[in-house]
Amino acid sequence: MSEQLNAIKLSNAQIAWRAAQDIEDGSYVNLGIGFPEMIAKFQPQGRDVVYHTENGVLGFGKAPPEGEEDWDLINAGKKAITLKPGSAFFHHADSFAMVRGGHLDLAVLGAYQVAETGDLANWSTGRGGVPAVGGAMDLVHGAKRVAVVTDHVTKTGEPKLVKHCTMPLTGVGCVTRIYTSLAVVDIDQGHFLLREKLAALSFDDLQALTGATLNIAGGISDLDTPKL
Amino acid sequence: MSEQLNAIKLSNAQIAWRAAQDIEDGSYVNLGIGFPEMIAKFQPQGRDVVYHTENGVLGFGKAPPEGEEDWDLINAGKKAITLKPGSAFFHHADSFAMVRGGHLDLAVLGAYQVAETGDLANWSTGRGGVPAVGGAMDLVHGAKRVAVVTDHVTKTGEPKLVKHCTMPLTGVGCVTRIYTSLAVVDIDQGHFLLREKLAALSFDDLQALTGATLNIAGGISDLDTPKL
Amino acid sequence: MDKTLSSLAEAVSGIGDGATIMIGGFGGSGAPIELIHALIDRGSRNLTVINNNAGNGHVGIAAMIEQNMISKMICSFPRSADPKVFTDLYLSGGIELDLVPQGTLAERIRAGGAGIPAFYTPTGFGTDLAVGKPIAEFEGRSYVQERWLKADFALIKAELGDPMGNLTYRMAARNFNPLMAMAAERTIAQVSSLVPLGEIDPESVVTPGIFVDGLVEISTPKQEEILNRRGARYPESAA
Amino acid sequence: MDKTLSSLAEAVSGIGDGATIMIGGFGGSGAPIELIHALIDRGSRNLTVINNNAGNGHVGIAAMIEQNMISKMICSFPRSADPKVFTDLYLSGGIELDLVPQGTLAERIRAGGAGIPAFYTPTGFGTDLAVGKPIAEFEGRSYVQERWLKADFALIKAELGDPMGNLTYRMAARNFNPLMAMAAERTIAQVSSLVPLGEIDPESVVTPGIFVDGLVEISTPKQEEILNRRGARYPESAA
Repeated sequence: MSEQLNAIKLSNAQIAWRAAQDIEDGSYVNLGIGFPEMIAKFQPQGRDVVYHTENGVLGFGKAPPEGEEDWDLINAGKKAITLKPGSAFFHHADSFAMVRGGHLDLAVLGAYQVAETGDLANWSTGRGGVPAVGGAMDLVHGAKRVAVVTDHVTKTGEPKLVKHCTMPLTGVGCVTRIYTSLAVVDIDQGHFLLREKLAALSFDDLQALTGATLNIAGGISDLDTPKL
Repeated sequence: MSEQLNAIKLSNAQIAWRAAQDIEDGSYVNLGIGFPEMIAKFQPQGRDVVYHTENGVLGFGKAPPEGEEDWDLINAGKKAITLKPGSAFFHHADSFAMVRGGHLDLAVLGAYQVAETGDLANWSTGRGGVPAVGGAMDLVHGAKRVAVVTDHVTKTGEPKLVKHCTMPLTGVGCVTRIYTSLAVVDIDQGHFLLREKLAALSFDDLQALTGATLNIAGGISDLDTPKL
Repeated sequence: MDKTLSSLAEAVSGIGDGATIMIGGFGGSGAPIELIHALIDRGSRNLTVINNNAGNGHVGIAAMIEQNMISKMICSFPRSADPKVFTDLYLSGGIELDLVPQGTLAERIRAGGAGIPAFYTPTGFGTDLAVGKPIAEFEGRSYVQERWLKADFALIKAELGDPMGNLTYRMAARNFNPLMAMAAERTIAQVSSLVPLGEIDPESVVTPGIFVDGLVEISTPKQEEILNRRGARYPESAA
Repeated sequence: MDKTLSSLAEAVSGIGDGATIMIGGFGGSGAPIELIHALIDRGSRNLTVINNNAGNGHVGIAAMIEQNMISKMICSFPRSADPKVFTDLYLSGGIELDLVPQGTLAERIRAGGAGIPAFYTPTGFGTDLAVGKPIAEFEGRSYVQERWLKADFALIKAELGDPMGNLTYRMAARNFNPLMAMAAERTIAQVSSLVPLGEIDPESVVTPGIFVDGLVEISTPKQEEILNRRGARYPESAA
């Protein structure tokens, strides 16, 4: 099924686009380093979203043109950013007070594995090397919604949505919604609740690619995105 | 002996003068509300002292002339102050981080009672009414030196330097030096250590006015102050 | 994004009976007098109020107590020569008091805003104000465990504000205001000057807008100390 | 009061072998490069260094590691593509690592500065980084107890400084610098502009001088990211 899957599955840009549709006007949002950062590109017109970065900036905008970077103005991924009117600087303790204190409306992170309990594993494969955690363990606590963007399965076809995480945990019971390359899945009281799936994929095929039961409540919508 | 005592004992201004002599150049100092505030008047020439007040000002100066007060610029005693060059404003949590975090060189407070263990009672007589503590319990912890300025005895002649405080405690084992109307006494490993006394008063008479043993190490100096 | 509110009445409209409210200010500085008086006009009852003091004179929090709106005060220094209304109510059992050392009060509010449910402090160890609280020893010294403080609403006073809620303060009127802004479900600021977005230097923002839900411009705010020196009362008919 | 130091060498002269040092900065922003390089010139060994990262490229903290000055790093994100020196040393047991979540690292440093020996945080609960730490439940949720972090020295970078040590910062170069200033026995700041007393608006001071022990003006400071993009090394002969 792998080839067929690759033909229908969403690109990262499409997953990011889908996640962006759920970000409400007036939200304060932290986008994790890497793939989640792409979501900002697809922010729907007319919605005002304030982006937070761990290293002490609120209200930043796009990357500056190459050659115009100020390297004292970066985000947590160490990429150069620009300021929008109404931005603010603050130190690291105030920055994580915003995170831990429940002031963010949404944090979006990547994942190695997400369990049906909402447990997230995204910081360490547990296979040795230099461990590095950054702000991931802080970000999964405090934001009103903690969402994940991810491929539905690993490169070798293993489910990333699982019953129990086998990799080292980032946080326990913290994820509220998962945007995958095949579906949108909520975490609801310790269970996966399927909200949307690609029309080209049957429920049974999706279930086969998922490591725990996909529950249904109130119908499944088509996961429909533009070509990106 | 009470009349004789009143004739020789130091005025509050003289106690404040004596305490001021020990404040080193370059010190950061918090003076408690009321009597301790008087110490600032007697700061020796040529010494640079930065005063801290709990409500978020560092580096304030004298009271403004009457009629020129700005009531957004006050100290913890709610009295109008002025700014000196190099002052800074900050919020209450940062202000008490300075206190609790050990950043002040000296805090000077008043006292109902001080025990030989360094325990201080200065916030409540324990006799009912509306209790009010303000910043006293915070100030006794953290400053490198915590000094007390006080009459040596109560208005009715009872010792204020005691073996155990009978009034509600402000802090345990926190006082390091006591400037009284009759003597300068250190707290040294759970004992009073007499450093200076009025020349006109015998050691025995002073001991009789003190509620715990006055120890001596290395001689007693005369407590000598200008007329104030 | 525009968090500007059209009136004081709108600003306090959500504050119902039984709410817990943090109110900024220290003595006469930094108190959001106009917001407090709007709340008196609204007439909410059975409120828990968190402030360093329990009011002075006959305006602001003192006037709330006089109007019998407050059932509990959480503060460090409720004693006041004038008015006696808190004293009389307290001694007759008509108002509850939770007395907290000033630095602990500030840190508990910050903890509420920062998602820290509990912390240890040397303050109060061995005193009556630590009775019943967990004690722990770290590196040979004893500390008291204190819990976070949160509120349903914070009413604060700031100097400059922009439509996103970024705030600066005026001198020692800063005090508890930035902390309370962090610790309430809904933070309402009265600002002395509402400025366009981008006019506050991002380096000088003291309270980033993420902590502020609504703001109302009061361009010549009343100052509690000055009101009290004039013998003002609120409502004026209360005299 | 004049806390100005005459040279970088004087600024780091007291930092002996075995010291614990907080070094400001996040990635390439806010790192006190000149102070770090002065410390490399001094050649102290067996240091414990607290920073968010474990250095990048071949300058700053990365150069300290290359010079074998650091025996232990306390940080949140020590991984780096270049250089491999931390990775190699760590994997061979040549350097100790205490990995701390970034927000917990910031809060532990603030706690050290604020006299809070321990606090509870949701961060890390149920993960490998909470193993062995006390757990407590508050209002039905589990939290990890974390301890304060203090240091013998803090080396920080600021924008403006006055002779009393009042500091401002430049954009996101603020990061850990103001926190570390609070948490060390002795805090040394390099400032890009030393201004006369009274030139920093008291409203805009980020780090009040009480937290600063010495400062040295480096009027055109090197920026770590820019150095690394140029492939710089320290000392230059290390290439």
